[in-house]
Amino acid sequence: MPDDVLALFRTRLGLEEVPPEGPFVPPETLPDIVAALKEMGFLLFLYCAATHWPATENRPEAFTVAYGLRRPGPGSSTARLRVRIPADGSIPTLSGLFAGADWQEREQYDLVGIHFEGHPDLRRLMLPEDWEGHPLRKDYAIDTHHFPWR
Amino acid sequence: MHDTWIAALVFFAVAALFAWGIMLAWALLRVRGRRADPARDATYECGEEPDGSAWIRFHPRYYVVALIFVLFDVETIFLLPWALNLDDFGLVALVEMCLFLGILLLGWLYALKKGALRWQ
Amino acid sequence: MVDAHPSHEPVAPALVEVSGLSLPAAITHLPRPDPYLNVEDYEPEADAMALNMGPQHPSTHGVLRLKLFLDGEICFKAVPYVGYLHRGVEKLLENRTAIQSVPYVDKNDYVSPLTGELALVMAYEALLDVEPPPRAQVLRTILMELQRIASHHLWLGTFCLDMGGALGGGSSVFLYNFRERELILDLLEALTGQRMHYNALMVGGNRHDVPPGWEEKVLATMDRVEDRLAEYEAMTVDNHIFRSRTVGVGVLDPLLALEAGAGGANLRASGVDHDLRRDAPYAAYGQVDVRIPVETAGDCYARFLVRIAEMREAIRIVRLLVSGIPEGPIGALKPPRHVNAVKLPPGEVYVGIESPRGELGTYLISDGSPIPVRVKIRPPSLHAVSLLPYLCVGATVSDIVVILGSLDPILGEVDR
Amino acid sequence: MMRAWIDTLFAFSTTLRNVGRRRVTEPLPWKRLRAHPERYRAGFALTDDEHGEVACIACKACENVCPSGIIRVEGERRESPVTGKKRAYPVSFVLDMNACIFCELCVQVCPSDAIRMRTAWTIPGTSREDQVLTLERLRANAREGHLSWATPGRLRAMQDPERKNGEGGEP
Amino acid sequence: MAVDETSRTFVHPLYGWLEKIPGLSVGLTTADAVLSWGLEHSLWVFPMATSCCGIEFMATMTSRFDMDQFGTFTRPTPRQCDVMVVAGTITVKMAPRVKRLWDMMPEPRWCVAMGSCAISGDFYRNLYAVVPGVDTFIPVDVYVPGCPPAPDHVHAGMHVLMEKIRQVRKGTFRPNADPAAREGLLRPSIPRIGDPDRDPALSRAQAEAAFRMDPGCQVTPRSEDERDVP
Amino acid sequence: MSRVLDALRMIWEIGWLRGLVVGFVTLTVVMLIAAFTIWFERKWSGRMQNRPGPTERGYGGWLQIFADFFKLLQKENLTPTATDRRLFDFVPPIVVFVVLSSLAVVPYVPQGPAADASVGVLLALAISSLMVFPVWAAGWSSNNKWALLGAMRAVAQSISYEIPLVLSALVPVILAGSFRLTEIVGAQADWHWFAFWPPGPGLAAFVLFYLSSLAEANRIPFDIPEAESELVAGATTEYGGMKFGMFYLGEYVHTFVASSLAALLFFGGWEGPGPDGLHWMLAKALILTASVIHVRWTLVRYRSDQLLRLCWTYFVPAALVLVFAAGLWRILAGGLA
Repeated sequence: MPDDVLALFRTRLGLEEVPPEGPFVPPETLPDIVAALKEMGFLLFLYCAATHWPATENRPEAFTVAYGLRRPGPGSSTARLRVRIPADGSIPTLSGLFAGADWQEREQYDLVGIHFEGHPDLRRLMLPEDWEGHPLRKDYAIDTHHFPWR
Repeated sequence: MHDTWIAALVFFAVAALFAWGIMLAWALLRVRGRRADPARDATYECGEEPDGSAWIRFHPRYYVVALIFVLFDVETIFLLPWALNLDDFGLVALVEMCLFLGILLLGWLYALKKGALRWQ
Repeated sequence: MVDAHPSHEPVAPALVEVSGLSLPAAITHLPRPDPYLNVEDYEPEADAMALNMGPQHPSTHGVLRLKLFLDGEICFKAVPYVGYLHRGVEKLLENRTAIQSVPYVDKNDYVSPLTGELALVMAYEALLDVEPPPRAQVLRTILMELQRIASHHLWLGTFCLDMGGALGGGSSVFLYNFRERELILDLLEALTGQRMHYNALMVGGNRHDVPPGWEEKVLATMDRVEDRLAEYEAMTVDNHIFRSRTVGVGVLDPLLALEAGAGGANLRASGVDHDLRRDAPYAAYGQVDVRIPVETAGDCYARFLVRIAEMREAIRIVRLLVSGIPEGPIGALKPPRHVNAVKLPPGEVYVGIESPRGELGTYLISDGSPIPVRVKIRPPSLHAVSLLPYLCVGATVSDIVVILGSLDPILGEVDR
Repeated sequence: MMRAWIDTLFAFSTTLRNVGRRRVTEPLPWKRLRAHPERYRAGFALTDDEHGEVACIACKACENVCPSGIIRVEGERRESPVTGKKRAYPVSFVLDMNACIFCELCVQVCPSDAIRMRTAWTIPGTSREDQVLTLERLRANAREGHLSWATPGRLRAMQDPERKNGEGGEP
Repeated sequence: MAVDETSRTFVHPLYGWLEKIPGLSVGLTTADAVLSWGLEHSLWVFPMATSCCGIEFMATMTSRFDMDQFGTFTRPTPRQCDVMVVAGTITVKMAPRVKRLWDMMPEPRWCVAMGSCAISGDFYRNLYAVVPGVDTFIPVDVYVPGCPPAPDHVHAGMHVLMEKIRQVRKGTFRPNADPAAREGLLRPSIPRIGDPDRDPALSRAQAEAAFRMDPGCQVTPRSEDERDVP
Repeated sequence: MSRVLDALRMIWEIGWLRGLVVGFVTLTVVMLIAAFTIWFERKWSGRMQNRPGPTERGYGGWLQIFADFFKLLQKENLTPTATDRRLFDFVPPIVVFVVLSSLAVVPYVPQGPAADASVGVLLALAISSLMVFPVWAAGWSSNNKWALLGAMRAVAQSISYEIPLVLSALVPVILAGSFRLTEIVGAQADWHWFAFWPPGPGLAAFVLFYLSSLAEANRIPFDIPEAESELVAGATTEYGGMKFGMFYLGEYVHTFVASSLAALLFFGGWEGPGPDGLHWMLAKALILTASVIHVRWTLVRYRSDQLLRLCWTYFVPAALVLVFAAGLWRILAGGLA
């Protein structure tokens, strides 16, 4: 990650060291930080990837959502950050800032079941509207049956 | 003279025979498939269930075309006898028709300027 | 009749500065239609018609479903529905080891499978911190560019097919393009043994080395392809009908394109000078000076011009590299003899490469077991399709077909 | 306007030129098969070893690696009638081509140079049973020939990081 | 509802009473041969192309592998087609659409499953979203294996289909019933058409699902209480 | 021999017999020509695209079209529930009936057509422009949105191009001074083909007539009503079996009729080097049909509003100017003579 982004993370989050895969950002400050990044030229929305972490003996069930942005043009660089939320938490949407976040968030809502606060059109993207469950969660069986088609 | 029109009518009858003859052959030879089957007889819309009927009030853009067509069709009707008798009438008829069409074209120009054929 | 669009003239357009990027002023900050428009709020002049285009339609490029709300023939709202090809690749990759997962990503972007492979393989390599040997890097670059040419061939063919019908001139362009695409597929078939799903890469290098005499065949094919490119141009570039169908149609605001995450030619046709091959080089792209074609009109015609220019550029890169493939091995790791041959360290990586459709990325989380915890593929086509609600508003059904074609989405990649 | 129409006429230059070109069509497959490259992957065979026995040692490497999970091998250890040494043999080897993706990973991992791909294709059939390759059919395929260039050994030699010469790849 | 997917008719009603007229049998045989010949050699394809195989199916129509040689070309609407070529993965979301389009085709009609995904679901067959082969909901006449099958394989598949049509018309068609091969088949998660285990209720449910499809046209976001919050 | 000729002459003179015999002969031949045209289109498009086209059924695939015909004869009858049943089933034979009927006044031999009407040109154009009604009825009765869009476009396009079509056909009428097709051809004797003489209006009128008849017959670049890539199959989307076969046949017969008219009006019909007669007429009509096919497989198509704009802004005024130029020529040439 480039220096200006590291500086931003350090000042805004009060971090000493920023890991290369991006710092953890509190959900409520996420829109501000992303808006600041957008001001700095990170205009290209890359990805929004949610991961389900099932409960183990050391930690409760949780989700992480990772975001990536890119500064286009020669010498292009990426800015990456992550958000950690509890199993029943939600996360503010970025669809107002980035049109591309709209579908990516719908996809994560569909497949992982993250609730994006304030999303204007949070429907299932990939699966039929009447589908039950979120397939990319670790507790979702890979060969779940769906009458009458499989 | 009558013969011509009788021949034409008989010709039309033969044409009808060809058209409905093929349909008759099809009616006799075609495979009888499933019985009345709502799935088979559903309306095709790219594999989706249609949302609403296709019998709707359509946008008037196309009707503008129809109106201009009527205008010009009438003009064409006037042109036909004129064209046939051009030899007899001579240059005067040409100039007169020029004037008539000139007025018509003014209307055409107005319609174009108004964007009657521009959709967006 | 539409005459030549002013911005296609060779005059430098006015630029506007946005967050450190200079974008063409004429198309930046265009008014954006509301993608969430409530149909009841819109008052059409006649009855509105809700028309399903797809999932089975000759020109939705697969199983995209576009629900169009039409006022006459003009669309006032378009809702894309995707997921008809959702094959759960991410779920499957989270249950497969590194060796097994390459065939899965082949089938995502089935028009350019090799780029999908490279994006995944590079993510694993970044996680393992493995550098493929130079021969593999150069070979990969050649393969990527060959794949790009083949992909653009298919795109140009289907694009014209959308405009000219299955029985018509579009079909001729389509068949001419496929004729040359077959030549490239023959090269890849000789190298890997398959026409489409090659499984040609593996973590740490390539699976196949070049067969004898392959380089000469590549050069001969490149000559042929470049020669025939002029023929497609004769049928399209100056063709009045082609121009009236594409010029000024589907103008894409560069800011919208960036924010929506579009990439590749869609971005560069709107005046954004961005290409990962030059800006963040991977494989052997650092060794060649990649020239990036950029257009500033942002319409379907500009996207067409950019792709044609990219084909020429790819031919140039292939010619440059194929004559000097370095000697040496093609793999950095021992060839796998077991399903768990690649041991993954814990970590989290994101790798993006420039596929023919834009930035194709792979985001990978591993916790140290042989199979990854999360694999997220960042598909450029998804973002291209998500532009449709913006671009289709105000277009006729005929235009929508052209706009969709010009964005070049691959539904396998959208749905995964 | 005139200029545009004249430019449009250039489209005919391409189609007219192509009228005179030689056609590129391959013969229909039931008349003559298209020439395939030697690495072409279209079918499977189980080869014999140098003693004329089936080379497969039922190690299940292919069964484990197959992303599609179509290979099922069952083996047993017994004495070889030729060499007299004890080794493993496949009792049944079923490969259901209905779900094969021709990814060549089974060949990639095979330790005993047993499984190979064929350049001769799998013939379409009217039922799924036509596409199941049993041990007998796989061995018959090997005897029939049309084997692809890539043996497990050759593949791995080609991919070996220790390999010195860059030529590689020749059969 | 098209419940009985296995019924394939070639009944010409005219034949019944034409055969009663003496001396017509020779003419009838000739006419039947001509009609069979027409049926066999004019296969218009409805390309149910969804994914990778769709691209290879496109290639079958191109100059190098010209399908028009034996009179096959594609028509975009199911009403005008004889053969549905299912090329590509069929997902749970897509399956009712495919079934619906298949039901719309006029008899006589055939189905060709092109590629592993259409035959058996390929390596996605155990996945939640993918149907394990189209023959779990529409009857398949010819299976063309491959991933994707090369265009010449598809041509061979069409050739096999022609052969099958001829044999079915003559009444000499015998499907492969090799017990050893049947044993080796991978079992899909639901029984295929023609399988004795198949429950007629399943076919009914599939037909019903295809006929009464959710139009899926709601555009406004769902209400707050309907959302499933994680 | 003379008895046969006498019989033929008798047939020729009795109106209804003439209609019957000429009708059967003409229509059979024209149907075969339509079949041949379909075959030729598939072969020629193959030639243009470096592929063989149909080869397997019959020598060079010439039996392919008959296989298609027999296949269509056996397809099941489908009438979707949502349609207007009666209209939907009634329309397809009308298409073939209409295009075949227009041949009643189109002469292929110097002796004239079945009915050598004094307003032959008008009648031929009028009957073939009736085509728009079955297409519209097909689209509307289908109750299918694609079909509706196709029908809407077809009507708008057909009526728009009607004007330049009739006006450009007026040019030879003015030059010949008659609406009778045999007399128009007679006026082109001695190589005074209207396409080349008088230089200018004749050729331009031919170009207009040709393009307009492309639009009338829904051929690329004007084939928007049945644009497969946009409107699935346009007005015929819901039609299958022989009902579709009728549209298919009608389309090709229409192309041939339009080409025949162009040959008669602008290229001197059966006039040619050596003996005049049917062979020259057929050759000219078939060459024009072939050119239609070549154009079809070379160009992409316009958008419907561009198409209408093209007609109303360029074709109609151009046609009017041509009519006046022809009138001027006629008067001046008449005055000079």
